[in-house]
Amino acid sequence: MELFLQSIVNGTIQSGFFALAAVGLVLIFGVMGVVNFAHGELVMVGAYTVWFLHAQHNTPFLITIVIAISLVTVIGMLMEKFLFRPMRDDPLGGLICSIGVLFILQVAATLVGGDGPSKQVPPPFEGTMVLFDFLRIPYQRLFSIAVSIAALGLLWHFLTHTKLGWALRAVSQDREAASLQGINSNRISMIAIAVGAAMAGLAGALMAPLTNINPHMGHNVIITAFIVTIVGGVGSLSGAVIASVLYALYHTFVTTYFNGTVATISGLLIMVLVLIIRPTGIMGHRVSE
Amino acid sequence: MPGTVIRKTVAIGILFIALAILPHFLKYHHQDFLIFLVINVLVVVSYRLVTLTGEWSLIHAVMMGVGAYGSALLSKQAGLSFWISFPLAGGIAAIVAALLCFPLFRMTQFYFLIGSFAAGEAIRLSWIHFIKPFGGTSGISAIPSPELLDIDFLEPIPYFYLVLIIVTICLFLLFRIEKSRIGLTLHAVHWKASLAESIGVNTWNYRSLAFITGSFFVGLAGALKVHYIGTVTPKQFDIGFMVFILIWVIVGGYRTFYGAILGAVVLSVLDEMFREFNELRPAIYGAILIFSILYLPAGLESLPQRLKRVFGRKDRQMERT
Amino acid sequence: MAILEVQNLTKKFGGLTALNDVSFKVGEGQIHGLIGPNGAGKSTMFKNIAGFYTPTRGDILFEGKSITGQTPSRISMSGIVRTFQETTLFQEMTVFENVLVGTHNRSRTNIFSAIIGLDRLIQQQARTSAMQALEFMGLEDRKHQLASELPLGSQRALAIAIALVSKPKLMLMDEPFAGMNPEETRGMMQLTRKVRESGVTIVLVEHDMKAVMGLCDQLTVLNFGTLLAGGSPEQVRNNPDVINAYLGGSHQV
Amino acid sequence: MATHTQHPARRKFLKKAAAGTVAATTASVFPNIVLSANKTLTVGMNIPMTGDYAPWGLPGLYGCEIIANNINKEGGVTIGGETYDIKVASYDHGYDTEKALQGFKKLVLEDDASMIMMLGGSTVAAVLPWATRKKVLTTTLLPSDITPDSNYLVATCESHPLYNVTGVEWLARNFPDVKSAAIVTNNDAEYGLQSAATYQAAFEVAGIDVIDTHLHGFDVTDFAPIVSSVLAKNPDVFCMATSFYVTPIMEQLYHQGYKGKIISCTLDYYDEIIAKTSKEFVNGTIFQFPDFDDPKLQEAGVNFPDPAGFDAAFRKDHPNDWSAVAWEYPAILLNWLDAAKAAGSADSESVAATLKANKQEFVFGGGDWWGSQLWGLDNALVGRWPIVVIEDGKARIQEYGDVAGWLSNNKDVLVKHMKDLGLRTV
Repeated sequence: MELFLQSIVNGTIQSGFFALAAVGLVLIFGVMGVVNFAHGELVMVGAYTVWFLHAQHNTPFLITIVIAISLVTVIGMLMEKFLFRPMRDDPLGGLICSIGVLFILQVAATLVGGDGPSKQVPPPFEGTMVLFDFLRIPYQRLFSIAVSIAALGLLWHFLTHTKLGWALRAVSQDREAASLQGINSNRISMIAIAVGAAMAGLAGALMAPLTNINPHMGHNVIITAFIVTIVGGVGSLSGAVIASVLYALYHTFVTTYFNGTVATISGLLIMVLVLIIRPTGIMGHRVSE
Repeated sequence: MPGTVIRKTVAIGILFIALAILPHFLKYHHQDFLIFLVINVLVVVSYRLVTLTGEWSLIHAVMMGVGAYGSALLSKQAGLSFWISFPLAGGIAAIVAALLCFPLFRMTQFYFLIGSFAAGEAIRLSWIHFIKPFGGTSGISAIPSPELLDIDFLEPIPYFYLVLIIVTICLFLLFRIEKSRIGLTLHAVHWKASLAESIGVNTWNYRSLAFITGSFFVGLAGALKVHYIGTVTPKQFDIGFMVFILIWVIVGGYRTFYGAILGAVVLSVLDEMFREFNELRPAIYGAILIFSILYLPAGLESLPQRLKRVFGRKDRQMERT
Repeated sequence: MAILEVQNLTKKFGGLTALNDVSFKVGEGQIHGLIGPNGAGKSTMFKNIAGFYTPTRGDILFEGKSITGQTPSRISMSGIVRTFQETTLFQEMTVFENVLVGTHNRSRTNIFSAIIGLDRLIQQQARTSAMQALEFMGLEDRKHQLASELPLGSQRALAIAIALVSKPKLMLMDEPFAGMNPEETRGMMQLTRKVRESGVTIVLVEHDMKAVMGLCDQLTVLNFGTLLAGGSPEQVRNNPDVINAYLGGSHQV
Repeated sequence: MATHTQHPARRKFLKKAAAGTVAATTASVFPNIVLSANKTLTVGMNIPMTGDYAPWGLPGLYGCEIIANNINKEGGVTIGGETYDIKVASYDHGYDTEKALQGFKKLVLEDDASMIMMLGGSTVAAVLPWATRKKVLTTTLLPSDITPDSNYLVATCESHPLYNVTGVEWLARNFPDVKSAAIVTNNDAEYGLQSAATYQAAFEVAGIDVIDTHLHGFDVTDFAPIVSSVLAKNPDVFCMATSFYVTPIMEQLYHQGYKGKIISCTLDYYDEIIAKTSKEFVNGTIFQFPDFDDPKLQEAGVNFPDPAGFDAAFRKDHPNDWSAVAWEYPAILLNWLDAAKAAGSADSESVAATLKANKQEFVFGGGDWWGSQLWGLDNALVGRWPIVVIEDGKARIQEYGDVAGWLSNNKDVLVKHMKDLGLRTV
């Protein structure tokens, strides 16, 4: 029974990272209609920033999180300005540009961190909270899930209660209709990628003390983000968050009770199944032809 | 206009002869590079057929792996000779593709892209998971090379000619398909599926036909590769390789038949030239990608027309003066 | 004898009833008009017949056989072809290739014979019938142009040529006169008569009353998804229900 | 095996970027080898220098460059009456089988390397047919690459994972109350599974019951679920069989309150693990890779010139890049040089013959050829192997275990477990 409850805790904590990464991907795809293959690398840059500033140069952890978020946001905005904007009407071209950025960011990481084994960041919050003398939640993980929920809450508020948020959602529903109502799509795209990149930077920063940091950690992030985006329904942020929690719990339980590879294979097959039954995902709407 | 037809066949003839004598001038290990390049040309052209109907699939690399594993298992476990396991490898890839048609073709556009990726990754992970018979991450090794008379197919030059002949035949078949009535209908499905449907084209059948045929040819390419290296592993067909196929086709240009070939050849040669930069090589490759997409949106294939237009204008000016 | 018969056709989208128990017949060799104010259910009826929608209730008989719920490609096999409201063409293909695709049903081939060239004879016939269709529609000199480069009138003619080349028995025309000036309308009316004289029955969905009254042998009037009236143009013009349904609308009769 | 994560005085990335541009301009393949008037003897390294496997290739190149420089500074090496300087030619195949084949041929035919050092696994399988035909002496870290007819393929240093048996034997001897064990590792056939089978055999021989073997893929980002499920069976000893994820697993063990024994094949960056957990938690962990400044390593019986000096030289140039392979490729290079000196020529056939004929000195002492029972040829060199335990936050060699002895008594148990996991055996 303890294992069951512990797995629920493990799964919820993991869903925090999945949600932050997936929400960023959905926002960028929903608003700009381009698949950002370099999204995993944005998360990696967030993690490397925390490793380089905090682990190597002792900058306080909270400040490095802010720096990580702003650095990744700047990278995202540069990508929008120089790559995605010229490729506005050619999503495939945008996809290839993002792959180009993927290679460049990975090499930048090897230059910064060298080619040795994966990097580690000692967790700033020591110790573990023990509930009912068997449920163990390390404080660092508690911090990460708390910040994830707070960030998602902030995003939800921004999207539902601010003018900019409305514009973002309008563009993600129907880009042509939105531009008819005079919404300047370039400015909106810049905001969308800024918010999406910030989320990715935050996910990386929160993951840094909890996982192996290496130039290729982005690969797993992008696969999970794709699965969650699809199952949740493209263009639907709430779908992505719900799917993140479901997939994280599912993957945790199957890994605990069976084996990791079985978890991933079955996760992928479930995704294909969802696409067969509802080709637009649980919450999604049909992407306009 | 037989003029252009003759000029085209002569050009292809010269190219073929040049390609046939090229390995003798290359340094030894570049002969291997040439073999894998010619095999990759078959991979990109078969991918072109799959994407003719406008659907971008991310399963093509895994289909190559299905052919590779098929041929490896047939030749090792069942003891079949290369000349039997090689065509069967294409058949196995085609059958797997046929089985996947139902789930995959209910999806379109972005969902098909990611759905095909998921199905492919599930197949690839099962190679890792089931040690028997796939051998897990170290895969299958000591795959026998082809036997014919007493030609030593372990040497690069004889194997190069084997690959060149087989790939040329496959390219001819693929060219015939695209220029045939089937190709015309696939283009029609791409440009306006609803109109094609209304005049009797069953778009589902034609998308499946393109997918199955493309998978057949890439399965052959997979078999060709592993019977030279002698070992097949899941890593050879991962998303990394699939990304390269995507890059070659898109940067090369997907409006003409030779666009993808141009992309594969030019980008692979560039990648090999930057070998000394070691860890910096992927970054240079990334920069080339971005540069070619931003400043050559219609792909490398548009270069000849663009150059003709530039030179053409000069000729016309000369005529006028 | 009726070539096409719609029996008690009903079509619901969730709660909305787009068509409610509509029946009518179309005589062979006729031009049959399907008219009614906006939102009357004309294009829904059209899409049900062409197979793009599946009726909720009721039956559609073509030459006495039921084609209800068949896929568009199967329906076209039995000889029914449609044109689209917004000009729908294979934009990046040449005019000739556009029409050649139209010969699909008559020149089916499989991949092996396509490669070996066993189908050379059928393809040759397909090319000649494509050329004939182009000459019929007066487009033969634009053969190598891309469809996207044609003016509006020629694009509409090409759309009809694509439908015509598969030698259908029944052609469903979806507002072919929309957006045309009087001079183009006259040309299109003439073309439509030529198509009918070549032995093709036509069902015409159209708002342009002058074209409808000038062309159609029989009319079916829909209003809010129900059958309002049927009969010859004169009968329909003097029918009181039609008058106030239209007077209520903005069209001159 | 540890790296002291002191903060590198020089900006790491500036130096790296500068080195990159220097490589770009001079485009020479061996930027920092000291050459003198002597003739040159080239050794090839066909290894991954980019990608996920770079940590098991690049550090080895740096190590061999240090050894080659030391030899060249002392006037080179005399083989068959001739004095040579050592030149290390490298090719980055990024663990891609196509590139491995290309790189191997380039090193042999264009850089005329007399022998090729490789990491092992599928990249070795890709070059084996050609290498055997052309009689090129090739070395690997994985004896499982050996096949019945791979006469020119030898594993002269790390006979992975055979040495793991010594740790289990030491554990059983010193902690008799340990009765149950759980094994966690990655599901790759080359490293993880070979090591899992070896540990299962060693535990069986030591009378310890293996209650769980958990294999995971390379896509795991969070190890909490795996560790929770294993700890639910509360094993006495938690075994990480060559897992690439030792640090995150150790962190989970600490957070989930595991109090039992821990044994692992490697413990890279153990001071970072201590930073993430605590010194008390990591103390007592048993593993197999010594620090090269360990006093017991400087004693006689170890065939590696001045280990502490090598360790200091390596850390000066590459503070962040030390891993297990950093000293293993150099040990293989030194072993090959001794064989070449004894054979009087660097030609593969004579060196291979000498290797098999003369008694070999294994890097930690002893030295017997083994492997026919498992892979069909006695081409794996086994000998003494240190059992290392963390004492007061430092890796300390406890004693040297006898791998050859264990193998001669228990090889059938090992073959059985290899077969159970579906691994290739003769």
